[in-house]
Amino acid sequence: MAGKKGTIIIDRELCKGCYLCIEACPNSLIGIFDELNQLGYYPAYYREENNKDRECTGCATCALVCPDVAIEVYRE
Amino acid sequence: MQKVFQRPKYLKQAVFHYCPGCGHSIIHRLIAEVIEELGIGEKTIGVPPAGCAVLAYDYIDVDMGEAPHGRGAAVATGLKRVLPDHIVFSYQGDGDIAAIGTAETIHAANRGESISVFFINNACYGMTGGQMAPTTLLGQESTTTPGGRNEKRDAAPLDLSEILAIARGSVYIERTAVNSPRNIRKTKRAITKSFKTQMAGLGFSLVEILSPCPVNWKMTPVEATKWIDDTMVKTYPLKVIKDTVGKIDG
Amino acid sequence: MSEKVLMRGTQVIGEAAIRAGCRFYAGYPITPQNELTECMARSMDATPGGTFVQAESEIAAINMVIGAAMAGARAMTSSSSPGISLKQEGISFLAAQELPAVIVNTMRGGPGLGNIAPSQGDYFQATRGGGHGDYRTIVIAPNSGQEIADMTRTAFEYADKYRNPVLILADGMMGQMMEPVIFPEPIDISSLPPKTWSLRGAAGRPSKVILSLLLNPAKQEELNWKLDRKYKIIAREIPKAEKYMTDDAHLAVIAYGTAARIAKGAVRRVREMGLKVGLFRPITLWPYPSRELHELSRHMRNFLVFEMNMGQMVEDVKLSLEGRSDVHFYGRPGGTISTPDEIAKIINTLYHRQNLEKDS
Amino acid sequence: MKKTVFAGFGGQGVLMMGYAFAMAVMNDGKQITYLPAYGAEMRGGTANCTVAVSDEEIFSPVSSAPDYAVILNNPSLIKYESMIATGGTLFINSSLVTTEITRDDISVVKVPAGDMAKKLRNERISNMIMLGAFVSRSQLTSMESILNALAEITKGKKSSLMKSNKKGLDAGADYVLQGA
Repeated sequence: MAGKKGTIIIDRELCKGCYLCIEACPNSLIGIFDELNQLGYYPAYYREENNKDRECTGCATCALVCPDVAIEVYRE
Repeated sequence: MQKVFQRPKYLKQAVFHYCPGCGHSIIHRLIAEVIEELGIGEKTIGVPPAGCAVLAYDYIDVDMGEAPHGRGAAVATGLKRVLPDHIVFSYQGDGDIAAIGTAETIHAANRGESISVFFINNACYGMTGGQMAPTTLLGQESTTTPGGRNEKRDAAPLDLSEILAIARGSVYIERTAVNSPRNIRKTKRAITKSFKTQMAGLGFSLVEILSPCPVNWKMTPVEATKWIDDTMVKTYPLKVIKDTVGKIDG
Repeated sequence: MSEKVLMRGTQVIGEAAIRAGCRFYAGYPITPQNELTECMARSMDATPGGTFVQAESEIAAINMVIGAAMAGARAMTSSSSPGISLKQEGISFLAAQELPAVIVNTMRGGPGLGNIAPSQGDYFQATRGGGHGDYRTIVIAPNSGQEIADMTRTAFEYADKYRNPVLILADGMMGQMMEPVIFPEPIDISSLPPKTWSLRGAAGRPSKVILSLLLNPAKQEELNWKLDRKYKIIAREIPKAEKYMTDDAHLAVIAYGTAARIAKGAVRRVREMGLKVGLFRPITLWPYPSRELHELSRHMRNFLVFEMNMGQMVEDVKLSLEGRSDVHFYGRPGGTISTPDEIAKIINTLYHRQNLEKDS
Repeated sequence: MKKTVFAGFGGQGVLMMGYAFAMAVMNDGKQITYLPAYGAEMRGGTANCTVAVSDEEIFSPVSSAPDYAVILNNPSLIKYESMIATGGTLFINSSLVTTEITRDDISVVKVPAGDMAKKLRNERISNMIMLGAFVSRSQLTSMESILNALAEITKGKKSSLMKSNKKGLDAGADYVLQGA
């Protein structure tokens, strides 16, 4: 997938903080946000600003494992 | 950039009531995706169970008719017999299908009812608070097996899918899981095959899906997915249990 | 097809059901109603679009009926007392989900497995809902082959009109007895109004759900109020009873089904003896024909309830009469069938004990 | 109102006799009820049915005092003899029913139907012989109606069946006419 670029959008209000996406992301691009969402969870977030070396390929594995359909995936 | 993954068309815009890391909503999503991909959304009727997934109709956006606890296969039989050109599926938990509804399920399979049954196995009664289910593993703790399930006291787990494979009317039975990307993809293929089997009118099909229940297992969601791989599959190996359908097109 | 035929009660129900547009039947063997299941097996095979399923249990049968009703079919199941107990879960669901269906109970004797003789022991179960929750089923109690033929059609019409389960309450005698019957013409099911609420796939409309779980108490209350309003309408619209020689009577026997036939024979006998006695026969047991019975109490102060049980309908009679008249009871349980002579003797004794001959 | 009980053991064609009679009477334009006794067992045991005939509405299909009883075995005789109404008529297949009849307030028609059937080389028609005797004596319906009813019931079956049925009916009727 070299060269392919992608991105994800995590809906923080849908996230229940199971962090299966964090486990699934091959490039460790998802982190835990430090503010509670309206459901009372610390939601996952896309570490966009920190991915200079390891870029999102839009592989969608995070979305695949997300039980709450909180992640949308975009790819070039 | 193109959107390559989004909420499928047949999943309603609603926040799931399920606990964090629960497998139900993954399975709901997979069913919705397959319904969309097969273009059967306007002729599919689902039968939700009693249990955690009792509110499945709040999420999966097709016609749904609620069955009494365990009776999903019987209600689905009535629907399918009246509407033979429609696609009918029942969605049942392990207590629903393998305890109270065993008779209805075995006989629907034996009659070869052309329905798809999705059997969600989380090795406990989730909604009622984590009591022993017929599928609870030996040694597994639950609120009614405080010292772990003991074969003498509590019987051994029931291998319902293997039992159903003996039934003459069942044509396709596979056990999958939704604890990893790979297994989720496999589960989706199995759901697809089950619907296609029904569309071809070949008989009864069932997909048993091992599904994490982190809260009742007293684990984190990540631990729960690992527990399926490390422990649960030893009792319930992931495999095609019966397949007289073979490759199916469409 | 207005030909007179000689047919067993259970088979009359089957034939009448098919003619009423019933296209789905699921059942499980139990005496004394097996001929109905067998008749449906043959008839459904011979009826285009008809489905017969011999279910693995009474529970499965009623749940198949739930599915068929959801799909919009006119659906029926049948059983006898112990089997009807098993169906109660499903009947409660039918009521909650407002699904039309016809359930036939060919009552047999006694609690438990009991015996297969005619009885009326399931009156409470039939008229009080029977299963869990705050609901009612419409209960029809025919007392002749012809009435079975006519009322079976009515049962399907009520079920569809009110979207409610309808119970045909027969007994072993009604089920086994053969009488000449003239069937109504078969209906054209394509002429029935479309069931817009049924589940036929969400084509060209939003998806919908038929459910009974309402976790929100306010929603549950709303449904229960809605059901209650419906039951009040039913209670106003369909109560039905037969009155026989009640105009000048000082005493009326109240009985339904098989008991009413025996009671009618008894009334005829005591009339020959000069006693002014009539018969009031409820044809719908729920809703109970309370108003018509109440009317009778304007000129009658004595009623004798006769049942093939130890006094279940007598409660509805007392509720209907609201203390305006004396209510007496005679009954025999367990599948025993009284004779008209026996009832005539009871009437005679009561008539003279109450000094009713002096009223004339 | 006339009530008739037909009784014997299973397999003797008791229910068929009652059914054919009921159908004949119905086609005559009368009111009828036919009530079979049904048991939990499917084979063996006694079989009986009650047919009520009337010009008016029939109330109880059950009879505690039948006007006629057609009895094909000893146990049924013991059960029904005492029930028959005073002045009623008891028909027995005397080839099988050997118990002595004690009542003198009823008429008794003894028909050796078993022996007659044997002579006619068809032991299965003894019920038809009894039916013929019953119809001929009771006059509750005509032989023609019975034949029509039987033809309707056996419709689609071998025509030889109807022939042997007629033979039996005639034999029973003749036997009664000759003053049994």
